Amino acid sequence: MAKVEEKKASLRKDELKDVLREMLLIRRFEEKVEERFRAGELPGFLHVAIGQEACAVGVCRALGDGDVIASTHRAHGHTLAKGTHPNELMAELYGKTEGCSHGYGGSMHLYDVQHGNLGANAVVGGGLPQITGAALAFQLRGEPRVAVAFFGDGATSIGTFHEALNLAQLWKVPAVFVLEDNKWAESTPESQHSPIRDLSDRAKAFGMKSVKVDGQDVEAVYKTARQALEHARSGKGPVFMHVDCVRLHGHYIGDPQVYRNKDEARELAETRDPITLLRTKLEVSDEEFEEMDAEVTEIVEASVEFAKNGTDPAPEDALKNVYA
Amino acid sequence: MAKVEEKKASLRKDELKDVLREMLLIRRFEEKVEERFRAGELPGFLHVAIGQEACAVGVCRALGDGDVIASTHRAHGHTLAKGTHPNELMAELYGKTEGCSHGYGGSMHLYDVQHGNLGANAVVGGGLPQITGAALAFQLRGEPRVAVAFFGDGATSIGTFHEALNLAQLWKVPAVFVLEDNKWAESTPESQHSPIRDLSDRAKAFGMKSVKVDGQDVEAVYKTARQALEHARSGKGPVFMHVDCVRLHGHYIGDPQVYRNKDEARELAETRDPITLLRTKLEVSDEEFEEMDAEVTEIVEASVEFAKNGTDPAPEDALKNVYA
Amino acid sequence: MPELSYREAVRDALSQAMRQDEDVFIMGEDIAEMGGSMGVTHGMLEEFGPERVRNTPISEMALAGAAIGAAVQGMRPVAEIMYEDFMTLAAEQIVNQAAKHRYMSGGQVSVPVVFRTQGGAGWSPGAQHAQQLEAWFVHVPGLKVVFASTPEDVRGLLWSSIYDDNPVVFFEHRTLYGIKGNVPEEIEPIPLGKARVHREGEDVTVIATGRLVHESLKAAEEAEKEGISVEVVDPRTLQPLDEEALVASVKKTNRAVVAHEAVTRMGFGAEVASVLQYQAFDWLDAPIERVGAKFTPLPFAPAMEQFVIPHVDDVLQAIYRTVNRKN
Amino acid sequence: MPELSYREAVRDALSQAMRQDEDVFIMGEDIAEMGGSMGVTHGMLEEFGPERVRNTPISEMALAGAAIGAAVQGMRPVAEIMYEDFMTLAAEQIVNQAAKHRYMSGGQVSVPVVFRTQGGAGWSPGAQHAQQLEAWFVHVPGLKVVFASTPEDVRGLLWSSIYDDNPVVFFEHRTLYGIKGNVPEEIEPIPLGKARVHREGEDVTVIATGRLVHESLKAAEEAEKEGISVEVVDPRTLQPLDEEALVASVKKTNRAVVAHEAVTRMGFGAEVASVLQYQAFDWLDAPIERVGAKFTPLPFAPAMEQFVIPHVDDVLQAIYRTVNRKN
Ligand SMILES: Cc1ncc(C[n+]2csc(CCOP(=O)(O)OP(=O)(O)O)c2C)c(N)n1
Ligand SMILES: Cc1ncc(C[n+]2csc(CCOP(=O)(O)OP(=O)(O)O)c2C)c(N)n1
Ligand SMILES: [Mg+2]
Ligand SMILES: [Mg+2]
Repeated sequence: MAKVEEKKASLRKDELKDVLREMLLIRRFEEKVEERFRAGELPGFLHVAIGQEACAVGVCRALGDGDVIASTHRAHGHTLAKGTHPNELMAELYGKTEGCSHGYGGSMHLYDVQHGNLGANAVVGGGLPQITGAALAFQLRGEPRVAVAFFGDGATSIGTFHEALNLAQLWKVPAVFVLEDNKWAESTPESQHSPIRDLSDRAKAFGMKSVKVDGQDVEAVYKTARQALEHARSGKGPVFMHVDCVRLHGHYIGDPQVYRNKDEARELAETRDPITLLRTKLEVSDEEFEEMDAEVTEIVEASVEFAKNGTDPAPEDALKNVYA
Repeated sequence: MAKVEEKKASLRKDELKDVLREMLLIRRFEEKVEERFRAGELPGFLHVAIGQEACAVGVCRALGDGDVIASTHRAHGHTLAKGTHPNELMAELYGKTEGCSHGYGGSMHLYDVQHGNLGANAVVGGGLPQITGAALAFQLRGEPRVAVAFFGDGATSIGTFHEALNLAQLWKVPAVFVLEDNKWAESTPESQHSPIRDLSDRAKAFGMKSVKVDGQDVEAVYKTARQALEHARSGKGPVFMHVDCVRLHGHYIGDPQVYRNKDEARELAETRDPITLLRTKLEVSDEEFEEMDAEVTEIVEASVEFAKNGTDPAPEDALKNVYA
Repeated sequence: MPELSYREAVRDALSQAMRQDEDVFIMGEDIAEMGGSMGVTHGMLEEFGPERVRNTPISEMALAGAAIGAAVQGMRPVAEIMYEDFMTLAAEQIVNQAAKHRYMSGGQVSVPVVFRTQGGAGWSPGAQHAQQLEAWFVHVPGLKVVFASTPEDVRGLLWSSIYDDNPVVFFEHRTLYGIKGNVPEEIEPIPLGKARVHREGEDVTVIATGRLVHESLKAAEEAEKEGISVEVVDPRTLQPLDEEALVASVKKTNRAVVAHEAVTRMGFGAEVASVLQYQAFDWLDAPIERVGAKFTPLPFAPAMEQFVIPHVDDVLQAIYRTVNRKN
Repeated sequence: MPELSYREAVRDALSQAMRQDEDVFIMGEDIAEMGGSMGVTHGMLEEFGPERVRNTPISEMALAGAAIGAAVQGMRPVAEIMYEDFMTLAAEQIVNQAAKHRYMSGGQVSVPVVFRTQGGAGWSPGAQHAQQLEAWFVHVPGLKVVFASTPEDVRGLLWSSIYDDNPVVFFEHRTLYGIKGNVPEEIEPIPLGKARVHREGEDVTVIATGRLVHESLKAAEEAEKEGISVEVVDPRTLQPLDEEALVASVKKTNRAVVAHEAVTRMGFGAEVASVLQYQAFDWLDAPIERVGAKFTPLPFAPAMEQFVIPHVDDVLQAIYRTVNRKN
């Protein structure tokens, strides 16, 4: 197997600051998306990942250059963390040709193949078998690459999940399956959609190696992801990575969350915000944080400008790209 | 919950003789089916369950009157054990109106709703969610009935299996899922279709109670089934019943089994035949056995007579029964 | 006559059936507290409780299958598949199981289940949240297929579907939930298999389903201004199909346009056109026009999306083409 | 010219592609030691090994999806779905994923995957092992759909499908595996989207697919005896459809019969009839006849089964009806 530069086991303080900055960028980006959606500027159906930034950033930081991901309906964070420029992401949300899917995809169908993002998926579980297949291709070609699927707790009930993980383990392909367990599937709490209280047990049906991590602790996510990737890359088979995380906002933008105790979300925001947690850990001063915030906010504002100045596809462009 | 007559925990010797007789009837029936298929008399696609009689008989003996089953492509044994007369089964295999599906179904679609057989299924895993649904109906109506699904080791890879069992456990419906683990899915040995060596682990993904039993020991199957049914019936939730069994013949009639070591099947026939095992245990004399054999053989022969003398459906009967 | 929205009309049919009949219950993803992704079942949890308004896990196959299993036991479940696109996940159970049990058993069982689903473009949901797949189910013997376009129809047809002893695939359209219309005080069951003539006319018959019924009615008004008299017919039930009504209308007008939102190729309009050209061959003065989505997945950007799906003007142009055709 | 059976022709295309190209591999249930349920891949395990002739678990969705994932990485997998009926299980991946990735990504990826499947009645497999579902996939933009009827065609079309950069759903017919025919020494790729005129004629065009091509050829011979000259055309590729060839033929003969084994209602013939009545309206001297299975699931008993599916005589009767029609 060819050599690949494995990421180091842990991050230096300056790197962690960069991680903080990246999470903050995602947060501000998502907040801006909410704002622009409410202002009626964004078409379609949008889901933000506010509260789950540490999972996206922790995992994607640990990826090697040739590694690929498949994302979900809640894809903005993964997409930014995997290297898509905010301009291109925002342009996509505005349906512009400069967007990362050139206006064909939208929020639930973000692609950036050059950066290893094989696509967000609006069908729950839809991307999982394809990650098994991408990993199979890497295995067959002897390439030291890993394919990574993100999916939610709700996705662990669907047959696609079972089949894809079973096949991956059977063939020992280099894949990592990242469960973002935010305890909700839309309005349905985990107790109403899963008979088990620890979703790590899902992996037992396949005998798949499983690891669990606090998804609000980005350092821990990074370290765990790194180990999982190493395991997969070294030919030992896929890994089920169970990331315990929180959804601070609604399922979709505009979700009144009638089904949810308001105190729960408030308390989570106070105690489990991954950005606050890292900021505290790194002892980032108010001043430094504000500077950082101003910097990312500017990037986000610029992305809105970029997107608004983007090109609307011609109506008849719709006829392109149906076939290769 | 209304009362139901639970079957007793174990069987008396005379009952066990009856069990032996029933297994032998199924065996002779299946052999006859093979013979008639080879003679070109039977249309369609047939799978016999030679070697697996103890599972069908052990489980079905333990069922209560209102309990229902869903079967698989390998359905003759279950169908006989659930109370369908050999005449009606054989007539179905001959495509006669006297058949248990009136000639509309065939070997892979045996129904006998009056006897609680909700249907064999030619789609692997296809019956499982419906058993969850039947059990849900029993639960909603407060009926003390249990719904039982048979399926093979190969079926544990399909998404339908995962979704159906997950849902059953989540809702704690009175269902028993009987895995007939004969270690083969057509030509594919378990090592090539499952990443785990003990399929009982499949149940862990749902936190479902699981029990394992030697499927060649009909007494053990009966006892285990009885406990599983009691558990389900009493509202404690579904049970995963893992029955370790052997397929002595090919996947389908006519299967040359090029993929299988001939010695394996021979050895299994010598050491693990459930009929021989019970006969030995009960110390049935040659004479008594031959008598029994003659008796069931006559029933089987009569079923062929019955079937051949049956009525062919009129071609235009095909237009009936499409809609209620 | 009370006025209800299409959404309320669906809810009313479900609620009234559940009030009168313990065997009726509903299940689907997020239908309880949230009232479904389209708010259709809003408030029903409070009235009927979680046993009969059952949230399910994300398991389209098992929820469809469980509904089938309960239906075979004599209950009348209504299972909601959140988007038509996810019917692809439930297809095995609906097509191989629900549609065939009665037949394969030689008539021993019936499967009184309804699969409600919805879809539709017009709000940039992207390619995986707006397909119109009704044609698939029309191709499957054993299923009935309904696609209602007004509050009155959706209520009366859903009622009949719940009480039909066969599996019914019941299509709703996302953009119709908000439209309002008068409905009879008491639910009047609308028999499956009866088309509805929305508007009588002499020069051309437009046969439309779902959202396109409304686009066609607008097109008819436009055409009227040019002196073209348009009859608009909604089959409402796609299977069984009221061939008699459609053929009668075309024999009167001698021209036909078939319109739906699904892609034209292999869409339901192909079946209708085939039936009409066969049964009304000598009456047709022009080829039957088909109006449907262009042959692409649904693009995200609004300008492209609107280009792909058919609107009033597409129907109107089709009307012009057919009436301008010399015979 | 060597003679191959249809089965051998499929195997030959797969084997030759695998010999020349490391990126091609096959996967499916029981395709290795057993050579597939129809013996198509017999012997390939020995030549290519278990990495490239991959037995899969019973996981139609994941095997289809894994093939898609490998295809996006530039490989050219050929995934076998054992029976068409099980396409219902793989439908989500084929319809929502394979068909749409290129589009949704704005052209960033291509998905060069082939889904081979087979089905067909005539041997009493019952209702869940013989459906003909090609129409479903014709309705899905982004997919190509092939249905070959002869050894030569199946080999040349499979070759082109493997090397096409789009997802192709490739239908074979169970009862055709044994038929033999001459094939060119070297594989000649047959372009997707080109119909084949099997037999020229003047009085009526029969457009047929799969098994019905052979039934139609026999019917044509019968008709010839009565002095009716029949042209038989096999579209071979259902999507893209060679409309030009079909229309040209009908403009010549002025009469058309469309024949397939799938149920008539909403079958592929509906699309063909719709295209023909539209493009050849002024040339048609009679309504277009559709021949297909009757509207029932497939019954088991041979007498009923044979009654449901179409045969030579059904085509012949359709030919008679159309030529006897006064225009
Ligand atoms: C197959 C399928 N069923 C239903 C939906 C509708 N839906 C979209 S997101 C979602 C909940 C997903 O929950 P989870 O997997 O936990 O992800 P989260 O939203 O929490 O990130 C549902 C039901 C869908 N997109 N796909
Ligand atoms: C969904 C589906 N895929 C494939 C098949 C073809 N098939 C019929 S039986 C079988 C093997 C089943 O194995 P198992 O579940 O272990 O049952 P067994 O035959 O051993 O009794 C297969 C692959 C099928 N019937 N259904
Ligand atoms: Mg979640
Ligand atoms: Mg087995």
